[in-house]
This record gives sequence, C-alpha cells and structure tokens, in this order.
Amino acid sequence: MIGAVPLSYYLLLSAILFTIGAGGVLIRRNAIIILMCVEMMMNAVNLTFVAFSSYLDSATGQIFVFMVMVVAAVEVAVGLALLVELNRHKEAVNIDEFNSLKG
Amino acid sequence: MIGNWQSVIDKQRMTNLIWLVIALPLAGALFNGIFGRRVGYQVVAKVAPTMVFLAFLIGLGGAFETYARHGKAQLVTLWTWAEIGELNIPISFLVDPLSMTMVLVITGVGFLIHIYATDYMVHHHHGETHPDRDFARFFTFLNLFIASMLVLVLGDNYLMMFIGWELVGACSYLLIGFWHDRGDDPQPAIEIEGGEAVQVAPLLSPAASGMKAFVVNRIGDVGFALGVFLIWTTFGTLQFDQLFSRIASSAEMYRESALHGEFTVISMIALLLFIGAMGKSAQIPLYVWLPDAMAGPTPVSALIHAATMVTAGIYMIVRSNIIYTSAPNVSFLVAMVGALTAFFAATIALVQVDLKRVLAYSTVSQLGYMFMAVGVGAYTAGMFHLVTHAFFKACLFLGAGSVMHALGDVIDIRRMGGLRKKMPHTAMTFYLGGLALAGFPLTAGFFSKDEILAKTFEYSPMLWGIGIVTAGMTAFYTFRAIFLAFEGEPRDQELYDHAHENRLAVTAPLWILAVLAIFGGLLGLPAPLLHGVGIDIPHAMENWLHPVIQQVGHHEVHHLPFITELALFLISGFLGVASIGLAYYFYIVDRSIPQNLARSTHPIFALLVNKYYIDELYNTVFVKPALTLSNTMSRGIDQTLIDGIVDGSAYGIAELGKYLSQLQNGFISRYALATFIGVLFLVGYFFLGGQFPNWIY
Amino acid sequence: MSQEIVQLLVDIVKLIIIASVIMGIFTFILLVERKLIGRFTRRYGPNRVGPFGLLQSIADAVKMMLKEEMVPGHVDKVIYVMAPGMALMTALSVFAVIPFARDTVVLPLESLIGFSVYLTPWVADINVGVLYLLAVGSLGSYGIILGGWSSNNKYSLLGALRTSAQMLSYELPLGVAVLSVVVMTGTLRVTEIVEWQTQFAGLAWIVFLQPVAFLIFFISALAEAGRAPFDLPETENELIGGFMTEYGALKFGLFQAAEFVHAMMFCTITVTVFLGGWNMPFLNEILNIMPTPIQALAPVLHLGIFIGKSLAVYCSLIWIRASVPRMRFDQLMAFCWKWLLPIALLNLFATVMGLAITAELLGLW
Amino acid sequence: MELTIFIIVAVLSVVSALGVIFNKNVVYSALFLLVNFLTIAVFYLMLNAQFLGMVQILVYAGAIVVLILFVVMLLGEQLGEDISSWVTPANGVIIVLALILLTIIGTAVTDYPTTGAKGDFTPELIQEYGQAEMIGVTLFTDYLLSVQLAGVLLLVGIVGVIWLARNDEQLPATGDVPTKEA
Repeated sequence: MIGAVPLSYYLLLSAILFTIGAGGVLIRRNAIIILMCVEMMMNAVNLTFVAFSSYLDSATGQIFVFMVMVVAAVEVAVGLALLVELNRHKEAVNIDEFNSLKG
Repeated sequence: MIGNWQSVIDKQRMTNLIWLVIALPLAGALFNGIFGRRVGYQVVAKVAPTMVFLAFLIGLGGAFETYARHGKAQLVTLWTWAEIGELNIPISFLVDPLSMTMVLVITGVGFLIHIYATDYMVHHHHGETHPDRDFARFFTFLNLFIASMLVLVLGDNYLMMFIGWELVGACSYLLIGFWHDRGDDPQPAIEIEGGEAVQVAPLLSPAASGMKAFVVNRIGDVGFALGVFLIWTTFGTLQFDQLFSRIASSAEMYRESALHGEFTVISMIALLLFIGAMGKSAQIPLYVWLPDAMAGPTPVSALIHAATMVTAGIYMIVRSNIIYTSAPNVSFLVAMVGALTAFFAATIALVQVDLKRVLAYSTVSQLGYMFMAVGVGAYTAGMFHLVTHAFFKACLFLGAGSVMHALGDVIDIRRMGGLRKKMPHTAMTFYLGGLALAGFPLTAGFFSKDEILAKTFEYSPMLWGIGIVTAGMTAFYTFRAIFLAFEGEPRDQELYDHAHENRLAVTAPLWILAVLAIFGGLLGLPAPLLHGVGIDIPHAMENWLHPVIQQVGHHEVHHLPFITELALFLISGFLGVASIGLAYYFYIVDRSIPQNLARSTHPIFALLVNKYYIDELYNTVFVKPALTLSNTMSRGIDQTLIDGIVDGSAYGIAELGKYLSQLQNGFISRYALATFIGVLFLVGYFFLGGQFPNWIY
Repeated sequence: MSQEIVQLLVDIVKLIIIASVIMGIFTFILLVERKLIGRFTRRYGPNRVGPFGLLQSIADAVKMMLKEEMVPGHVDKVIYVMAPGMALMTALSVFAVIPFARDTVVLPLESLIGFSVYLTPWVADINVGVLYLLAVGSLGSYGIILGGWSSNNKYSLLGALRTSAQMLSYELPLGVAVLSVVVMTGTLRVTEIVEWQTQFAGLAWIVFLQPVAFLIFFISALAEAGRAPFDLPETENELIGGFMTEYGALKFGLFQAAEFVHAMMFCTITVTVFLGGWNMPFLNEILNIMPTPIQALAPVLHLGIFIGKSLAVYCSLIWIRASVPRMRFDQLMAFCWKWLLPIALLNLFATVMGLAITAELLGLW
Repeated sequence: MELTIFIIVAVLSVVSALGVIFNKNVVYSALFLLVNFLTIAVFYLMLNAQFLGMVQILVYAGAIVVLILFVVMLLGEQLGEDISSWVTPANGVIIVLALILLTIIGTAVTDYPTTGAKGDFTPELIQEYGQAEMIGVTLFTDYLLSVQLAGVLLLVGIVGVIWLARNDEQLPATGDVPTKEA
C-alpha cells in the first residue's frame, strides 16, 4: 500500500506546504492568520516525520509528531489568549500595531 | 493448606504490589488536597487513615513474604525514570527485612496517629464540634509525609532515598508551621522559693520553628548530597545491591587502613552521610531544630519528630552498614556524638517545664542512644531501639497531646497536677509509656536499651558509663514529668475543673501503643542471657535483620561472659527503678528538695533551663554574622560594586544601542523576514554547500 | 467489475440506506417527542393530522419543503448555505463505524458474477474506531458555529460562541470517560468493544462496570448534542433560536434534522459502548439451542435490539428534556471543568489502578 | 490508484494552504486551514498511521480550528486588514524568497538518498498488536521522559492561559433589583 507513492513525493509536498506557510507568515499582517500559517508549517514537518516513520518502519517519527501536536496545542492556546489580551489593549490584531519594542 | 499458603507466598503478590504502599497514602493526599475542603471533614477523617491502614496491610503482606523467603531481598522495579549516559535511575523498591521493618513502623504507628489526629484536630465545645480550620490540609500533609517517608525507606538506591529525605523535610516544614498564623509564645519565669527566678526564653512561633527546622536540616542535607555524589564518582552506581557488593569485596582493606589511621574515601563517604543523619536525626551540633519543632500539632510531633522521620538517619546508617563497618574511625565518631547527644539532651530534659519539650529532649537523647548503638556496630540493637522507641515515644507524645487537648492547649507542667483522677486512661497509658522510656525492667525500652548498653560495654566501658548515667537521668526526668502532671494536688484549679478524658479515637491508639510499649520487648529478648539460664528463645529482631547486616572479614562472634552480661542487666534494671524512686521522693514525698536543689545550684539550673544557651550561641556565632555578612554583601558589594559594573555596562550598551537601534523598527514582520533570510542562508549552506566547518560542532 | 469495486458500491449503498433509515426514523420520532412532551406538560400534543396525529411530521416536512428558500441579504452566502449540510454530514458520518449486528451475511453470487458479496452489518471496522467516533463527533460543532457566524446577527453569533466553548469543553470529559472504557476493554475497535460485552452470557455491559464513566459520558453527550438541559446554542427565550434565527424553510429543516441525528448518534454510541450494542443478556445462549432457521434470523434480531435500545435511550433524552430546567452558561462551564472533568479523571485513574491490581492479583502481567 | 488519490489530495492540500493566505476573510482562512488539516489526516491514513490520523482530526480539526474560530468571532470586527491588492513589490520579494527556499529544500529531498536503518515498527507487527498499543508502549517506555515533559508543558500552558485570561476588573455592583414600581 505504501509502496505506490514514492517517499520523495511526500517530502516534496511537505516542502511546498512548509514554504507556503513560511511565505504566509511574511505576507500577512493579521496575527491570527500568522498563527494559522505557523500551524501549517508544523503540519508540513509532521508529514515529513510520518512519511519517514512509515518508510523506515520506525515509531520514533510518530512519537515526534505526537510531541509536536502537544506543542502546537499549547502554542495555539497561549497564542490566542495573548491575542485576546493584546486586543484588549490595542483594539487590533495587526502585528504592525504592536511595535512598541522598537529602539 | 500449608502447601497452599506456601504457593501463595511464593508468588510474592504483596511484594510486587509494594508500590501501592506509597501510592495509597499519595492518593489520599491528592484526594484530601483537591477535594478535602469540599467534602467535609468527616470524609477526610475517614479517607486519610483508611489509606494508611491499607498501606499497612500491604506492608504486612510484604513482611510476611519476606519472612517466608528467609529475608532474601527482592527488587520491585516499576520503570526507568531517566537514563542519561551511565546514570540509570530506575524507580524500583527494595523489599527486605530492614525496609519492611520501617514500613511496618511507619504505617502501623502512622495509622494509629492518624486515627488519633481525627479527633485531636477537632475541638469539642459544649456538645458542638469544630474541626480545625485547615483540617483537610493537615491530613493532606500527613498522608504526603507517610508517602514520602515510605519512598525514603523503600527506595533501592541513594537517589530515591535522597528524594524521600528531602520530601520528608519539606513535609516536616509544612507540618511544623501548620498553625502559621500563631505568634511567639512568651513563657513565665520559673519561680524558686527563696531564690531568684529564672527567665525562660519565649517559644518560637510555628512559622519560625518550621523555618529553623528547614534551614538546619539543609545543612545536614548538603552533607548527605555530597556523600551521594562521592559515592557516584567513586563507585559509579547508586544502587544498594551493586554498591554494597562492590564495597564488600574490598571492605577488609578499607577497614584495615582506617584502623591504621588513614582517612579513606569510604571514611569520607561515611562522614558526609553522617552529617546528613545529624541534621535529620537531631544530633549534636544540629539538634537545635527538634525541640522547636514541638510548635507543630502534637500528632506531628508524635509521628514525625519522635517515631519516624527523625529515625531516618538511623535507618540510613543501618542500610549503609557495610560503609560504616569499613570506616571504623567514623563509626567511633558516630558513637561519640551519639553518647554526647544522649547525655546533654538528658541533662536539659531534667529541668524543662514544658511537657512536650521534656519529651522532645528525651527524643534527642534516645536518638543519641541509637547512634551510639550503630556507632559501636550494634546495628540490630539500634533498629530494635528504633522500633520500641517508636512505640513508647509515640504513646507519650500522644498522651501529652491528650492532656493538651483536655486543658485547652496548656502544656506547662507547672499548671497541671492531679490529672490522673480526671483522665484515667491518659494517665495510665502515660505511666506505661513512661515505664518503657525509663527502662523499667521487662518493658520494651528496658530490653532495647539494655542491649545497646551491653554492646557498648563490649566496645568501650567509658561510653557505657555515659550511657548508664543517661539512663538514670532518663528515668528521673520522665517520672518527674509524670508525677508533676498526674499526681499531687491541682495547681491550677480552673484548668483542672475544665479537664476531661478524651474520646475513644484518642484513647484507643494510646492503649494500643501502651501495650506495644510494654510487650514490644518480645521482639528482642536477650538471647545470650536467657541461654545462660537455660532458656533458648532466639532474638527475633536479630534473626530477622540478619540478612541485611553484612559481615566484614572473619569476625569472631564472641559474647560477653554470662556473669558480666547479667551484672549489666541488673545494674541498668536497678538504676531504672532507683531513679523512679528518687523522682517519687523528690516530687511526691518532699517537694522542697528540688526547690532547694535549684536554689543552691542556681547557675547550673539556669544554664540547664536555658539549654546551655546553645540557641543564643548559634544566634551569635552563625545567624547574626551571616545576616550581617549578607547585609554587607547586599549593600556594599552588590549594590555598589556589582551594580556599578552592571549599571555601567548597561549604560555603555544603552549608548551603543542608540546607534544600533536604528535597525530595530519594531515591526514584527521585518524581524520575521530577517529570520527567514537567515534560515534561507543556513539551509542553503547546509544542503548545497555540504558541511559546516568543524568549529561549529 | 472487480470484487473491490462491488464491495465499495455495497458500502455506499449501505451508507445511503443508513442515512435514509435515520431520516425516516427522524420524522417518526419527532412526532413521538412532541407527543411525549405534550403528555409531560398535560397536553395532548399533535392529534389533528391523520389518526392520532400520525401524519403530523409528514405534513410538517411537506410544509418546510414547499416554503420559499430565502437567503437574507446581509449574510455570508457561501457559508450560510453550507452550514446546515455540514452539520448533517458530520453527524451522519459517525454511523460508519457503528456495528448494527454481529454476523456478516454472505450473498452467494459466485454463479452470477464470479464471487460472493459480503454484507457486513457495519460500513467500516477500523482499528481506531473509538478515536474515529470522538474525532468525527468533535467536528459536529462546525455546522452550528458557521451557521451562527454567517447569519451576521448578534443572537446567532452569541449562539455560535456558546457552542464552540461548550463543545470544546465537554469533549474532554466525554473523551476521558470513553478512555476508561478503552482501558478496560483494551481495544480501540468498536466491534471488539461490543464483543467484549457479550462475556458472561452477555451480562458484562460496561454500564454495570463503569457506571461513573457512563453517567459522565451521557451528560457530556447531552451537552455535545446540544440537548436540554444543555441546549444553550439555541435557547429560544434568550437568543430567539440562537444560530438558527436567520434560517428558514429547508435549511431550517436540515438543521432540525442535524440536531436529531446528532442526538441519535450519541444514543447509538451509548448503546454500542455502554449498553451491550446489539446483544441482550442470554440472547446468544438462547439462540444456540434454537433450531438453525431461527438462528439464521440472528442478524435481524440483533438489528431490532439495537434500534430498540437506541430508541429507548432517545426516549430518556426526551424525558430529561421535559423534566430538567436549562442551565445558565456559567453554570454549564463550571459544571464541566470543576465537576465532570475531575471526576472523569479520577474514574480513569481508579480504573487503571483497579486493572493493575486485578492483573497483579491474578498474576496476569 | 494510490498515486491518483495522493495527487488529488495533494493538490487539494496545496490549494487550501494557498487559500489560507490569500483570503481577506479570516473565517474563510480558518476553513481552508481546516481542509488543509483534513488532507494531512488523509495522508496519515495513507501512510498507515491511522492513530495519528484520528488524533490529527481530533486535535487540529476538532479543537484548534474551533478555538481559532472562537477567537475570530470573539474579536469580531477588528479583524479587518486593508489589502487592496496582492500584487505589491514586497509580496513579490517574499514570493521570490519562498521560491528560493522551495528550490533548495526540493533539491535536497529529491537528490539526497534516504538512508537509515529500518526499525521494527512494521505493518505486520502493527496489524498484530494494534497501532495505538504499539505507540503507547513506545511512548511509555523509551520516551517516558518526553511524555512527562509534554505533561509539564501542557500544565504550564494551562496555567499561562488561565493567568492571561484572568479578569482583573471588578464588576460594578449591580445594586437593587429593579421592581415594577420603580
């Protein structure tokens, strides 16, 4: 079942998704979209892990994906809470509004 | 049927379930901690003791199976906690006679004290019951303590022992400071007829006492930790079985060189570990925290500061007996420190007016006895005394608590008197416990103390001398306290009228412990002596613990001559009885004698009442200089010098930053872009350029 | 046609049958619900259309279909139209892993098309079935959230907000409760969980062994399905219907159906996981001593039992709806996080401990 | 067959990923993200990782996207981002950079041979013991410390979120309940 699709296809797909995610982070200014793009990048990496895991018959890749999911869940929860809190102060989610760190 | 039992035992189900002994009290602590406030105190009062009792039952099963396999140690490994390089830390438990003895003492006595506490922490007023404000918190900590103590004794390596060691310290801190909102307790001066009154320092507040205990214990813990590190660097393992077999192979060599005056690495380990034991088991010079620990609720004093936690040092030394046997020089130090502690604490106990402090100093003194025993190599005797001491001292503390409860938290024996008529059960059990502590013939304390003294005599008659004098003083101060509290006329009529006997939940544990205090001696009847008169009853404790105590070299197992043994036996027995008689004469027959004595020896009396001014000494020598030093450091060095450098460099950087900050425009997207380009270069270099230069690794 | 394609077609046909049967039951049970609620409140309930009002639902359906399909001008059209269908689809797809009976029926068509066709009483039997139930069940909130958002109406939006918070929260105790069952049966395969319950002459229903998990599951399922007393997404008296406010005609009907299918789905999961599935105590034992022709009827019997049980559970939902007042939103969240979740976790802990101790005592390690 | 499904789903995946970025409405972006996650779950199923596939749906589709939608709705109107046109010099630069990255990674994954020893997580073993069981055993033996760390991370996350979400402001007293007469 696995043999039908070469491993490099999965890797290439994941590279494309990763690049799209990274590009999205740069193109958009909306913090929520940026968060989504980061999630997409993580998912792309996860896909690589799982692909390697099944092509190499190793459980480690899947465990890693598990851990990444934990991190992603925490990241989204904290990130969104931060966003809501920021929104209370600035009335905005545009990241260019949050520029008070400049020198 | 017997065969069936054997097969049941052979499967060692209870042994494999030994983790439950820890898990159950832990579960109780979790439950009480999370839901305790919500479910009401009655539920808490049932959950907490039940958990300990179940743990006791499993411990009993484990001990039974250990007995059935003739004391052979059994490892129960749960999982590997961490594996870093060579350091392998399994979560595993050692089930052997020593750990099982401790488990039974901890859970058994612990259970009785839990039962006792369910009533002690409730105040009855005119038919209404008011549980303590933090009833659930108390039982959370108490259960947590039981679990931690069991980790300490069940762990099969020094790291787990250390974890338990620190956990019990933390629990002790939490429990001593349980009534953290109470302040210092000023004490009235001791009046002497026709003489100058002796001022008494105020008792520390519970919060301060907890802190003191914690800090003093830290000093010991540093020693213990260093000892564990040294074991790891020297032998490369912390597992008991591997470590001890490694030491055993060269124990004889170490022993010889130590006897020739060399200070070997084993001696260093033994010394560092002993420093830890000094802290936890309240030996000179680190004993000062224990008397102040009496600021905690009485069940805590009974459980932690008499029966279990303070004996952790003894347990540790008995567990490491091969180390101490290989380091006879340190063993001698242990015995000396023990003997001195026993003696000094007993002298202080002679004149204390606070019932719990008398018992506290007596605990320090008895712990000194135990250290003397393990110092002279009588590990079994030390353990035996540990067990009997747990029985009678818990009984005495609980009795003192019962009195406190009845008198509305009054603990000053100058305000008691005649309480026997009001509180017959408490008085009776207190008498029995007191007899055991005083070493009255045929009680548990008598046998264990006598065994220690006999073994000490064999080692050094001088130490025996200190021991026997201490024994006399022990009997005297114990019965001084008993007579002042329970006999004679009431000295505070109002308190006396108010007093009443406590409920069954308080008296039942008292009676059980009192019976154990009397009959606990059956665990270690003096076999050589009985053999001399033609009775062959083995020393149960010795046979039981035999597999744990490792023999070094070819020791001649020689006993004292029968006649010497008998003489020692009779001397200590006689001394106990005589001292009780003396106390009777002083405090019942002619009350003026102690007054006269105090007047005529006023300076010594004042010295004893003020505990040799050790606390003041430590304050002047260590605490105040340390505070001054830290103040100087923080003001002089830190604020001017260090902060000057820091502020200066910060200022410089800030100046520099003014120019560099042009790069920082505050737009997150620009930063992300910079990161992206950086990643691009790195990835490009890594994939297309081949290798990173070597220095990067 | 190869065998694979035929089996695939069979699966698709099964899905269609399941969907239509459920929609058929929907019209019937809507009437039952209205009748029962009427009786609970000492009314007659619908009794005008047909004998005893039996045709009321059909009349309602016809009315809904014939109404004008309106799309308000201020809504987000794509999502507005998509939402009801999404709600229905996610709820229906759960039925793919529910086993309705035990035995696979083999149609001996070798002479006709060259191979036998297997009729399994389930659509798919995947090795992570329980996770599938939870995963697809958790998608059920999308329809409501999107419907509420796209309506561009404050009340609808509030309903949608409440839904997302409520469903996210109640998924946790639900999952933990199911986890205790998974730990006990030792499998994630739904068919094996049902099979496990046929032990001890079919008496090993998990509801007897895990009463706490059952209660938590049931309560959380009520909340997940948005049934009374947790029907806060639509609270007609505060939010005038919540997410449904702007919907009418067939799309409203689809939402109604989705809500029912969602509830029905949780009823079947309850039956499957906790109430023995298609089995009854002693049923297999009795069937075994029966003559072969009767044994051949077992699949039908199983199916009947399964549907009967599910309907019985649904009736208990109606009963609860008629008796328990609706909760306030803060009470709802507090109840989930402060009571259900801790109890579910404790129950899981107790289950694991109990299993470990039992295994230890029986020497099963 | 497999390859066909792969290509269809992959195209769907890429399109939805682009949809996340090039959409002015955040809710649509979130829905495209949902589709993207679901396609990834399909890939997991195709890669014989059914357990992770279900967890992917449960965690990402069932929780994370719902949470994002929740916040989007909570913030409501402030979400607007003025985008008049996608064709700007800045975006051009970014796209060029992204294409460079893609070229580099793409070259890497296609040109470098995949090396590595085969493990023992074979489809046959999974068939025999069940995927969840095998992953569970691996997690709780070889990776126990990681599991504990993940637990700590989750705990820290919970505490952090609760702290962020706390309400400092005291609500004003409501006063007496208004009655009909008043």
